[in-house]
Amino acid sequence: MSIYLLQIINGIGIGMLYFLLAVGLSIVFGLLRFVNFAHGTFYLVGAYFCYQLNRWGMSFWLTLLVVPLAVGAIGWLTEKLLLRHVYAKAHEFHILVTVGFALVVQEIVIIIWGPLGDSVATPDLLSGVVMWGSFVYPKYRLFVIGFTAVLAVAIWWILEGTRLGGMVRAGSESTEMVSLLGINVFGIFSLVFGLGVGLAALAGVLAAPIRGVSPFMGVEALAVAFVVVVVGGLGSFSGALVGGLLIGIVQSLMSTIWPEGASLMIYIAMGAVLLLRPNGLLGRAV
Amino acid sequence: MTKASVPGNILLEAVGVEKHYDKFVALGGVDIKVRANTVHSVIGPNGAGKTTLFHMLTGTKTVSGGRIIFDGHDVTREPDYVRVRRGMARSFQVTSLFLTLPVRENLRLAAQGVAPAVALNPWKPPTGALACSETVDKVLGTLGLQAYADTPAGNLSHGQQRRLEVGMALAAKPKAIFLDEPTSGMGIDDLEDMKQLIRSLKDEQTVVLIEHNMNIVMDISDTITVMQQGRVLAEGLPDQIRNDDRVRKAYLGNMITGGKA
Amino acid sequence: QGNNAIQFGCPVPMSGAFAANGKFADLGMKLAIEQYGKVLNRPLAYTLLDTEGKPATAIRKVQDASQQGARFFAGGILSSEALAMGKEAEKTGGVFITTAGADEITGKDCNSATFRWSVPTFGAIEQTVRPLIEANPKAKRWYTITPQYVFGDGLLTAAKNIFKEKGVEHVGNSYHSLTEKEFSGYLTNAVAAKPDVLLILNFGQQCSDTLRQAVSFGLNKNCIILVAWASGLEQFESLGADLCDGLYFGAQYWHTVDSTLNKDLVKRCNDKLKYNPNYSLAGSYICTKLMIDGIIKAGSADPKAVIAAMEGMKYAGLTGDEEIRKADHQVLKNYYLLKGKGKAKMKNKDDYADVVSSGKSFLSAADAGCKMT
Amino acid sequence: MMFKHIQFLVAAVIVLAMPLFMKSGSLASEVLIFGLAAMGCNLLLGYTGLLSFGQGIFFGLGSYTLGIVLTRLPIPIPLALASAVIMGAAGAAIVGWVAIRQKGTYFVMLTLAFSQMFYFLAYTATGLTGGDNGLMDIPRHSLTVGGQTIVPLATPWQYYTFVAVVFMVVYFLLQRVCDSVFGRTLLAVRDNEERAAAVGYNLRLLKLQAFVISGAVTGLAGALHSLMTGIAPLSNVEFHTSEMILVMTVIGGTGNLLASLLGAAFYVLLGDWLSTLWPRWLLLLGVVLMVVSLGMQGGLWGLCQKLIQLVRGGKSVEKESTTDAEPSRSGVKADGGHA
Amino acid sequence: MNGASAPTLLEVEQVHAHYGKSHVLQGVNLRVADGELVTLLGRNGAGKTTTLKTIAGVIQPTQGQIRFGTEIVSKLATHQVAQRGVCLVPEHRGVFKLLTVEENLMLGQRKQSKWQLDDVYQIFPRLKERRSNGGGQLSGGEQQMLAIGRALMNAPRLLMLDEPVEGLAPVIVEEIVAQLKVIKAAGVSIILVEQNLEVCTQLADRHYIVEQGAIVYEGSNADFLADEAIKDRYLGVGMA
Ligand SMILES: Nc1ncnc2c1ncn2[C@@H]1O[C@H](COP(=O)(O)OP(=O)(O)OP(=O)(O)O)[C@@H](O)[C@H]1O
Ligand SMILES: Nc1ncnc2c1ncn2[C@@H]1O[C@H](COP(=O)(O)OP(=O)(O)OP(=O)(O)O)[C@@H](O)[C@H]1O
Ligand SMILES: CC(C)C[C@H](N)C(=O)O
Ligand SMILES: [Mg+2]
Ligand SMILES: [Mg+2]
Repeated sequence: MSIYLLQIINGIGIGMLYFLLAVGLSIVFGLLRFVNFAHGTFYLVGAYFCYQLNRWGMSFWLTLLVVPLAVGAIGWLTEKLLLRHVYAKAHEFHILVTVGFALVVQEIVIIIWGPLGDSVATPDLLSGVVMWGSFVYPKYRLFVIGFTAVLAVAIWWILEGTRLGGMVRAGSESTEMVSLLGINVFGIFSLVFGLGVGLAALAGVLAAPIRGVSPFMGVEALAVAFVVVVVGGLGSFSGALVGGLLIGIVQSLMSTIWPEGASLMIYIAMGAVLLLRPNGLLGRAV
Repeated sequence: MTKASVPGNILLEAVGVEKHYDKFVALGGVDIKVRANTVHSVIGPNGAGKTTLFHMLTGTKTVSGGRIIFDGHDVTREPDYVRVRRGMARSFQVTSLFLTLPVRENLRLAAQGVAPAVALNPWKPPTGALACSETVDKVLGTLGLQAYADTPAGNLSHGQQRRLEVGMALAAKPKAIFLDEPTSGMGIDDLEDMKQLIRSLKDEQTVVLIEHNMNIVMDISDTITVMQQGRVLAEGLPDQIRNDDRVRKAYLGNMITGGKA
Repeated sequence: QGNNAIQFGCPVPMSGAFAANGKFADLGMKLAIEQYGKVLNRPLAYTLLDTEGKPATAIRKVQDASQQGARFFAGGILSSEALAMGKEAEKTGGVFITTAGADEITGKDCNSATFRWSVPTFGAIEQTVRPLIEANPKAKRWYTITPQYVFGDGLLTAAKNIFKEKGVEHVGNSYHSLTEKEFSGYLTNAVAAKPDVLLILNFGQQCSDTLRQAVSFGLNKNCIILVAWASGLEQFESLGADLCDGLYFGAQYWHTVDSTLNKDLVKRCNDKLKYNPNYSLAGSYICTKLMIDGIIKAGSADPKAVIAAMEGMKYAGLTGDEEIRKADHQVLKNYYLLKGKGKAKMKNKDDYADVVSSGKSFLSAADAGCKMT
Repeated sequence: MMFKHIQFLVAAVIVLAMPLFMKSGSLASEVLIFGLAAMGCNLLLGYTGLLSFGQGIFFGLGSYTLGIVLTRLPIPIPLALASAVIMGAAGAAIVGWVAIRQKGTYFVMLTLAFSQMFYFLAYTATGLTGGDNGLMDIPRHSLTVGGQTIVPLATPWQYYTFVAVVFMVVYFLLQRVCDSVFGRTLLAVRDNEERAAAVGYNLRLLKLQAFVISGAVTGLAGALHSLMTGIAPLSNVEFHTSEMILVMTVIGGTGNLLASLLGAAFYVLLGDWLSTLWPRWLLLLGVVLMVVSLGMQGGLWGLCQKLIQLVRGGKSVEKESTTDAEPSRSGVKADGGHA
Repeated sequence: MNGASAPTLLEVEQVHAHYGKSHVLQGVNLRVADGELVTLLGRNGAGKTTTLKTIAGVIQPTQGQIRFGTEIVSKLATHQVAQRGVCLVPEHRGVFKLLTVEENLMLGQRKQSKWQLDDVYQIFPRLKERRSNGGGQLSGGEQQMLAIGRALMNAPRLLMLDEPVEGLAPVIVEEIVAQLKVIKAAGVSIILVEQNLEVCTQLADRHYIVEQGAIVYEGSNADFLADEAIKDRYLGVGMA
């Protein structure tokens, strides 16, 4: 099998993880019109929770469920207690408060778990690799692809299939008008924010066995998530998916074609997309 | 109103102007001739395409087809800020102001817009000639907003904002001034003033007016164009329009609500 | 500590990706300073300077510190900041000693004020790649993964030379940026190249990420993996024993090294901190110690004199006998090749690896390209 | 306008006072240098409503230019600075020209993409930038005329004096720009682009010019910084630099230049001080950021205004409403934020 | 029908409100009975909109209290007030640009409302044609229709309309007037802010006139029509 084919498959593997990471940001970002520079932080927290619970002997499968819920709850609270109070202010304040929050959490993580990273064991069921001819690929990464695919469908339903989506989009235009219709906007914002960061946490859990945990994984994740969201289109679910896959594949292919420029290429791609399709590949005008 | 009989030369001409939003046809080929120093009203049911037509004429949005000639130039492809230099100015149906800036500054900026080159001057402060004081004060007067000259526009009441909206167009001292429902949201007491104001404009300017207020339209218009479904339904003098059955059916109804409507 | 104290500075990244190294470096200097307490009956004092891993910040803090009288600096984990601070030290007439990797530090960018304790890339490769090739004559195909900066390039060049000399085939190399976190792409390349040995030339967190992902790709099963410059104990901790089982690591320092000074350090460390010293801690400790010894030997805290005293100094170091080469201020010391072992075989919690071999190899100052002025 | 003069005096006082209170000339210089950078950012954010994450690009361009010029050519420092200014402006012209096609969040992201792009460019173009090591050995010769040293730059405090002069000059110029027709028109663009275009302004040109000026100032700041440290490191083009400059600007308060100096001073000094207190100082910094964004409308400057109001019954505040981003902005604007 | 006899639905007592420092409402008193339609007249800037916003809970009164039915609502959050059936159609219409016409309507939808999607489409066929348009792409008039339609679906007990026929074509105005009559007949109380006197006098039971943030006149429709002086003084319709 040609190396490029391998890289494309691998790219899909990476991309699905990016998608999961970014989709939460995209929802919060596009619908609440809120620039959440703390998104990566919840990915970080998710990973560390998973790590800690594993050490306490909880099975990986359980953490897959527990951690997103826990972190989602934290996000829900954060929104209620913190972020809510800057919505009315201009974007720059959104950035300031979330950057601050991200710093605080990151340092707390360092205080609790130390500045050194650590590994998280792959669940035995998924350790090892599959081989077809020359093609070698970790079982676990295949699982991630499948799992996120299923998840994607679920998320899509929540966003498009339920009334929630509409409410939040409306709320992002004018909270006043929405509440004039008797809807508790802020309740919804908290909810959606919780959902968004819960997904980030889930991405963290899934990534932990691949990359281990480190206090700075949040920052790195954020950068990627932004690229994906922007390439795909703000607030667009399918955009996050396409964007994630695109970036994943570009990155993977580049590591064969021109390793030195792999990272550079990602941002060139992003710039190009934004110039050709101003609202991202699948974004609606905001 | 006697002016109406004196046919001024054509200042603005639109030929077969079309506007498509995706599949939806907002304008399906509109022809309109506006004579200099007249008040030319555009009326029609909601959604007929009046505002869209304005967008086309003033360059706020680009046409999908047709040609627009203003003051002897083909301006079809020119962006709005260029057309302003040719002497077009407009007010928006949905109020659009510099909300954090004081009323005076709003008007100054509008006045300055005709010579936008100076706006790039990073050295001279907007004092002396650049303050455009006399224009601004004149407009403030006509609008009766002197009291609010230093209030941020965002803190005005709706009606006050509507008036400023018109002022923004006046401040540019244009050849042709496009007013999109200038009286919407205005108090009854202001209506008469606004009516006089618009009428007085045509001595120096040409007014293109979208208005739902029939007693204004019928009183001050020299020509009325009635639109429906993105096309011109009828055009003529106020009396002709008032008595045109199609127009009655499509738009006027039996005017039980008289006055403002 | 009054103003007559001898001021030391510990410019290391306390925040950012190398915070771990900084944290231990700080403790290392602390140990040394406390151990001596007073010299030339002047108290010793030191300030921790957070470089945030950024050269510019590093320099500014060094400038601040020197304006407050600090002259002796030991730190600089990353090549970039180390190089920069070395130059600043020379400008402001101080002394700077580091454990960073870039060859330039004691190579073409060497200067009178800068010393380096760690073995440069040449030695690191000589003491890891060469013995491994000799031990596995059948392993003919090597694949390398290299971070794109002087440190990585240094290692790569050195490795290539040995490949050529030994006639082993370099079946491919993947460069990656210093911000890279996702190595599966490069590993896919590696897998496709069917190497007998995977040589990993990056450092710290990135190195750990590469290893984790390499293992998940099953590379540890069907080929030998060698990390040329591991960050020592802390890296094993962050990888976990099982992952390291059977992998090879090059190391500047290992806490089981059998030397009097090291035994002494291990004891102090365990007394004070209840754990074994790691590379960052030991490095910072010895660097500080060298300067203090220099001060004592010179009988003065005047940087010029101290430098003179340190030049050519021979002493019993952490890795056995060590020497500060006058020509380029490079410390001549051992480098170690370790082999990881599984949890099962560990005798105690830090017994992650066995020392396979060790030795000194250095280019001559001239070949290293150092022209001291 | 009286109020403006007072601000200028305040700035002068700060500049003169720092040597008295601070031990390190380098730290003091850094305050002013980032003060400049923040002002450049403020011109975009506070006056034009452009939230740019690309300031690091211009800062970096400045440092690299100065570095390359001084390490390769025997030209006097003022010339080197000038070239840095030009490069900063040029870079801004390019970035701006592309970025201003976008609005709102997409604009932000585009600048962000650019800053990453430049980072990797600089990182890959080792020959020019020295890659990860950065450019080293940048000389800082005192200014001489015919062998006669007129402006010594050897010691940190001597260098501070130089920076201080440059700072005050640039501050004066920028203030002039902000009060100019141009500056006032920018405010209009910030408020309502549709209307600004409708009354006849070419938004592209206005925004581009704002970008160029901002880039020039930021480039200068970058150059001064490299001159201070003697290196042009990769970290200067990092995304983090952009973020830092932006944060300083916002903390200080948008729509007022003096605010940016306050913001920079606050951020730099606070950071420096905290980092000596506790290795985990970033935590404290984070808390401060949150408090500022929650507590202070319009950042530190907003705070000062409140105080001024208390002192002299809000007299000055009326004037400020022209330049101050805040009053009833969020309250009335239909798009964006949450009414 | 004369509201005076019917039980009181809304009672506004001595309400004051501020925008920052400017004291806009200076003690407004008014009451609306079940099924009654009262208008709020007054010059630009008199405080009509502010009054409505204060009742809806968008602006917290700085003094005084507002009773709706049996409870005090002046301290409640906007959405809580709305849930009790107080429904404001703001003068800027508050159409959501990011949502389609239908999404806009469905957002207001409540099961217990007498008006459901189809009913609204019946009232405003134009909306049905543009159902999948973005709200931002509607003409001014269409936006107004949408806003009113949405309010109806929101199960109003008290409907507050801020200049509802502003910018509407005469035919539509008539249509809306007719609809308001129906709505009123359905037992919904209405507060109407409107500059168009004909419309007001056709619909209203009683009129209030606001001047500088206080009620300066209250009278039944009949009295009001009779009293030219009042109109002159406060509304300046004399010359019209
Ligand atoms: N951006 C757009 N996309 C799609 N359709 C649009 C857009 N803008 C306007 N329309 C449609 O074009 C038609 C004409 O709109 P326009 O605003 O010109 O009506 P109008 O004559 O001004 O009505 P009114 O008197 O109510 O203001 C309307 O049906 C409207 O829905
Ligand atoms: N957001 C605001 N901030 C400060 N003052 C305001 C604000 N909105 C309105 N005002 C002031 O409050 C007063 C009343 O405003 P309001 O909108 O209630 O008047 P109105 O009666 O609705 O006028 P209109 O008929 O023009 O809508 C006006 O003088 C206006 O200037
Ligand atoms: C500590 C060193 C061995 C590695 C480090 N990354 C450097 O740049 O030098
Ligand atoms: Mg219209
Ligand atoms: Mg009103």
